[in-house]
Amino acid sequence: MAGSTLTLGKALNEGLRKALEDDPKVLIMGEDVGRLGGVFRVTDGLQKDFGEDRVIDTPLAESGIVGTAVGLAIRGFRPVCEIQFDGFVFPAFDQIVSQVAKMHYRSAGNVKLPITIRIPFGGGIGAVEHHSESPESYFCHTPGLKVVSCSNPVDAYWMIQQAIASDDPIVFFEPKRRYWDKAEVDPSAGAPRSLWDAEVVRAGSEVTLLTYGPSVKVCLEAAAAAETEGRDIEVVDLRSLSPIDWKTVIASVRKTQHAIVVSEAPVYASLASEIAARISEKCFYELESPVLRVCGFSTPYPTSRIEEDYLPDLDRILDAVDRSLAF
Amino acid sequence: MAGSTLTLGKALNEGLRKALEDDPKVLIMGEDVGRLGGVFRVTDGLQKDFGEDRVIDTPLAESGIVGTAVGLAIRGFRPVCEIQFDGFVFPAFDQIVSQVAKMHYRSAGNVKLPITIRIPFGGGIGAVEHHSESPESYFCHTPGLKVVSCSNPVDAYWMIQQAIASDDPIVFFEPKRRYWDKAEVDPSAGAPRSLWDAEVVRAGSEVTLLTYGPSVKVCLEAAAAAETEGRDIEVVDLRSLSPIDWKTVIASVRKTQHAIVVSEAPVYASLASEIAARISEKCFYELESPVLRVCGFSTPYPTSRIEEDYLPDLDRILDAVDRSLAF
Amino acid sequence: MAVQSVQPSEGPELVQLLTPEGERVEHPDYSIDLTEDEYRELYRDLVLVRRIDTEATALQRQGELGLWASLLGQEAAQVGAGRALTGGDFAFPTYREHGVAYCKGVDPVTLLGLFRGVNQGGWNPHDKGFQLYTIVIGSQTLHATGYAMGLQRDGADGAVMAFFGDGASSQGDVNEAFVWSSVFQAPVVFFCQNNQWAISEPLERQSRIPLYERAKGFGFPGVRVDGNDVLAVLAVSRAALERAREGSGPTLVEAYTYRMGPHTTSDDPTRYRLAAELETWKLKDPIERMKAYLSRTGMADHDYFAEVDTAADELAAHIRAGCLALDDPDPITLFDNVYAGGSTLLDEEREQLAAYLGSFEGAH
Amino acid sequence: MAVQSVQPSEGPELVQLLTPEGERVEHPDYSIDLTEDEYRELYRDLVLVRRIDTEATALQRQGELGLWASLLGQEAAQVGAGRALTGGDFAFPTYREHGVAYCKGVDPVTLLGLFRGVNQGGWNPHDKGFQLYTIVIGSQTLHATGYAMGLQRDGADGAVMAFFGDGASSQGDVNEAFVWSSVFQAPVVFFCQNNQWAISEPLERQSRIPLYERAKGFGFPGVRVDGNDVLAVLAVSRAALERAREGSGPTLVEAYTYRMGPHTTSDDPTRYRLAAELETWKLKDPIERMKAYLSRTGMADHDYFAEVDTAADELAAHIRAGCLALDDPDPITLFDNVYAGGSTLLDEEREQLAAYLGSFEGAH
Ligand SMILES: Cc1ncc(C[n+]2csc(CCOP(=O)(O)OP(=O)(O)O)c2C)c(N)n1
Ligand SMILES: Cc1ncc(C[n+]2csc(CCOP(=O)(O)OP(=O)(O)O)c2C)c(N)n1
Ligand SMILES: [Mg+2]
Ligand SMILES: [Mg+2]
Repeated sequence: MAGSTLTLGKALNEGLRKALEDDPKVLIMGEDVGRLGGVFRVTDGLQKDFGEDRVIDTPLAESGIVGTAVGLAIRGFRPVCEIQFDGFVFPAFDQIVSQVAKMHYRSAGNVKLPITIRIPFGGGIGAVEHHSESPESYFCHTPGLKVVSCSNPVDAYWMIQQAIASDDPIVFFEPKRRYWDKAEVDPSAGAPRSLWDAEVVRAGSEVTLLTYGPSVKVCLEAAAAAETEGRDIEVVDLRSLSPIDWKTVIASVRKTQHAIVVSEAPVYASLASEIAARISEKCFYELESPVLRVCGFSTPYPTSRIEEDYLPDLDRILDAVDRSLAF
Repeated sequence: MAGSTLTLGKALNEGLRKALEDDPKVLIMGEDVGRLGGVFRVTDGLQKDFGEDRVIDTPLAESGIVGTAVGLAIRGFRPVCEIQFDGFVFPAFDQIVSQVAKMHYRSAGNVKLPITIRIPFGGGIGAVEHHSESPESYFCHTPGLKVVSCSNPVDAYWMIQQAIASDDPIVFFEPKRRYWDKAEVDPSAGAPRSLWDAEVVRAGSEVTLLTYGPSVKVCLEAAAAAETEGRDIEVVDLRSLSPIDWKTVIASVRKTQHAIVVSEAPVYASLASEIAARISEKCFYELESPVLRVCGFSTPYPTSRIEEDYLPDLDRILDAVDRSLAF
Repeated sequence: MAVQSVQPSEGPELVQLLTPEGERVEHPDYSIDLTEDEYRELYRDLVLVRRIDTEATALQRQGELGLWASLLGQEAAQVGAGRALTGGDFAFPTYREHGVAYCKGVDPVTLLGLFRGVNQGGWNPHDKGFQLYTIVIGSQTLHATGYAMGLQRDGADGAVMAFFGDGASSQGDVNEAFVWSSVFQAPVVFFCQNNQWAISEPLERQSRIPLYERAKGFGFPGVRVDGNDVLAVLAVSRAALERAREGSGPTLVEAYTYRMGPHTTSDDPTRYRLAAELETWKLKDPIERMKAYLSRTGMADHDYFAEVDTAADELAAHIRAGCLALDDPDPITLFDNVYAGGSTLLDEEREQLAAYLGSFEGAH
Repeated sequence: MAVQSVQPSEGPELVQLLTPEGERVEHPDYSIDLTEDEYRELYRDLVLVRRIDTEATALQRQGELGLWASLLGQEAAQVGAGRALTGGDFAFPTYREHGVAYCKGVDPVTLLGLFRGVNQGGWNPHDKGFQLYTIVIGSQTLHATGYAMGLQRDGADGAVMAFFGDGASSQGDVNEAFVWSSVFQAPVVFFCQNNQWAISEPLERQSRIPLYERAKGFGFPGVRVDGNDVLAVLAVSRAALERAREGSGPTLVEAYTYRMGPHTTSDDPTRYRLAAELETWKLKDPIERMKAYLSRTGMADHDYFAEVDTAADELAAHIRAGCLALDDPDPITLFDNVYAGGSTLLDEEREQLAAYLGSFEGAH
């Protein structure tokens, strides 16, 4: 089968379809995932083709979605749970943190929970409260979970299948404002890399931008803009947020000796803090300037008319690049 | 009134009693806080003296405890919620993160939620699963919350009153394995410092240990042990975890040029990461070695028979001191 | 006025005082007796509330609002409940309670701030007895219960009304609110607008039995009322609030109604529901039946209806003008009101952003 | 055996087949007819289960366990439910279901690992049809519901039993499990042991009405059974499981019983409840009544009872020996099984700890 141009949302849809086809134990469950095909249409057409028993419109209760997924997984299924928006994952937080994350450990490996929890995340779509959050740090801080995020259609297509195939529970963050971004996806090519590998999406020599999800595009744009000023910036798409592919990260920073972490999440006690802390520790002698963080501020996500000032954008990144290099 | 020797638990009890006496709007609510006086007896005798309407034995539902506290606070009360153990705060996580933390922002300051959420936290008491966790990083990462932790009876007595008096919601972490530690508490002396100030609990010149809650004692013991080997260690009790008193922290690190963060919480994407990241950034030229973190591992809290190997102890801290100074 | 003895058009458990055709019917447990002025006022409320909704929908289509959650079809449920509330009562809405907001005296313009994205609710809940909109499904039912427990402790006379939808009935929080209110006999009325849909999911995804029966499992009464009959909703809500104020504890009111529009302006209901269903419900329009009743009884004539329409036009103009005047906030305000007592961390971040924004000044 | 027609000693809604005095009574909806062997076996189960409990309590007092949650008084509820389960069924326990574990063939020694602190449950749930103990109140009811939905999807014949307490009935998760199981007609039986207390809180803190009535609000049947009557519990559980297997959906069984001991060995119930209450319940002891029944009907004599006591002694000895043989895990195993697929982060941490621990070797 030759490649075709897909949006990120459609690539996820195709990836889910493939997973449903390949393994009869794969289930999709969530609010409005069936008839409607999800509020972002990521599950469009799947209930029609795979039936109501495999693509399940659930009651409006997130703890119920994840809690019953645990039971289904114990029974041998591979549930893919959709949380409709980032801000609505918290009613399920207890089940995720105390059950999903701990069951394999608790059972000394006897009980596997191959559950994928899909969460459209991040801002920039002009939405109301609770629809633009970046809660990934909560999950990264939770041992027993693995956390990944795709940034483009090709990764979306492959990573969702890899996540579903994993025997560990995975929180899968989808950059909602990139759902409509397009790229060529070739299903016959095979997965380009492991789910756990970071990718150097742009090679450069002067400074490393470490990022993931929706901010990858912003960082690439910043790097392109900087190029016109003669700056050579490397961009690393982390892809896996827990665990992080430190080898790739450290290699890049050792090379450029300047690092900036870019993420929409509130900066304080976040995944970005971890990245900055670890690089500072591992590259103590190589770093020529402190690791900077261009992240969301320590406020709740603001109203949409000022979200552009909250989100890390091209200018704030370039400003940080200047500060890093001028240090 | 002269001072008396109190355990940390009793100091909290006295602090709560004072708060109940001083302000008729203060309420205590939680599971078993009334007749039983709490599983750790922190609320012992309070229902008897202040009645069932002010010291409320609630249904067994943490979301309900915090959710109704929100309503009570809107009505003008100052609820103090007890979460029985650290691992049981997660059913209330949604109410805490999406309601408690955001209401003041959402309402442009019109609605204040002076809620105190007390959580006995940390390990070392030989307990079963969910009874030994250190979830403070989740709350530190949540804008709109303030997070504090006491480490000794004097702070326990004053900080709980200061927290209740604050117009902001505060998550108040109590080091459960220190409930039985004793010290002289003098209610007539007045609060020794602001709730938001860190305290240098031991002055030293060679390396700074940054810590809070149950680990303060461990760090002091480590410092004492190191002294016998001629090492001069400074210990900072952070007290307020969000926000952190960076002035005190940075001043100490600028002086010693070596910093180690000690915390029981899993290290990855934690408050300790934030501290390490920020010190690395702010003291880039002063630091003589990387900021080290002696924390919980990235596993679920283990069974009690090996918890001593999981928890940062004297030896692991001294080992880090050696590594820091030998770098 | 003559009250005719006609059988209600729905199942016997449905409290109805006005048929879809505008005929008054009797109910053994609930009755209402208003002045002519009051009947007319209810009609006026319904029309104005619908106009708020159509104007906001239009503003959204024109790009002035980012989103709008229409209450089309639910006017009677909201006006009936809203008009049952008295001064000491406090309401906890979802994101769709524009009609209740109107009854509570919230200027419709301030409702738009959230949907325009300039604020998260422009009114002071304490002034209006009307909490800010709550978007996380079900959370507000616990807040309402807590507020009601506060009323008890204050020895105050009021009661609380918690609004939520059929979908919300599945959330843990809502059921915990049922537990708490029952255990503490809190003066709260749970007002569930069963508009048959939770986005694309029909009621069967939430419950196999009528929702008002949920209350039975928690030990307090539940009643199903015709949500498109403003008189019945008013009567049932008043009774439930009175019961709460008397100290007899919570009541669950299920207002049986229909979401005539999309879930929000982002939604496309043709993907999941049949047009025929909509047609059936059109025949039960809450405004038409009140209009028929007023005409039939001679309580209002063409002039009165025209006068109401004029008032609606004026309200629409007020909303439009007010909406366009809602300016974007200053970016630096994004740090305001995170805390009542401030924070050194935010002070630092505010300074950084101010310096950064300042660096662009004069640059262009 | 003659079944005498005696009125049950509790309210009419309480299903009882054996009075506290050991007399058989009839119930219009539930009956049981076992072989003499089976009656004797049930008695034996009750005695052995109690002995597991007393031995574990003793081990805790002697410092061999960190904690123990006693089931004293709840033996009949657990054996009745446990013996109703068949091969294809799966049980989701709390932390107190030692009797169900026993019925499901879990070696009591492996139960102790968690309480000793050497593991978090030493059995393989898949082998036993018995999930690990769940400590966070209520969570397992959703797991049970999901597992039941899995049985449906597999077209399997089994059913699921979810155990929880009176206190748990207040948790959102439990009520969500009621919603889900009803909506999907999942083959699950909710088995609530109402032992009257949630640590120090009496039932009134959770509900104003009998707990079995909760089910009504969710559209499925609820039944209250005498939880100290093993025959009634067995009959009611079998009927509910059968109903589930037939595809008729969930049932809530409230086993009305009493926690005769402290909440756990850490608890001091004298702080919150009266000794008199305990005395009343002693008269309803689940073992005594079964013993009286067996004696009265001549199904068992002194020799049989003595033989059972001997078996109990042997079991106790086995438990004690097994407990003492439960060694502390190797510290480095704290990294094992966090993930099925491993993690580079943990690999690094494991190496660090190994090196650190290694640095002490030979040091002493
Ligand atoms: C906790 C949570 N989950 C999901 C959503 C997304 N969501 C918004 S409205 C809605 C449906 C609500 O249905 P219902 O309670 O019947 O109210 P209605 O919209 O019909 O008024 C959903 C799923 C949300 N706001 N909160
Ligand atoms: C979510 C949660 N909150 C609090 C606790 C602490 N806790 C353990 S047992 C218990 C009481 C449980 O009562 P009930 O459900 O009646 O069961 P029982 O112990 O009586 O068998 C409480 C509050 C917990 N384990 N989980
Ligand atoms: Mg609805
Ligand atoms: Mg109980």
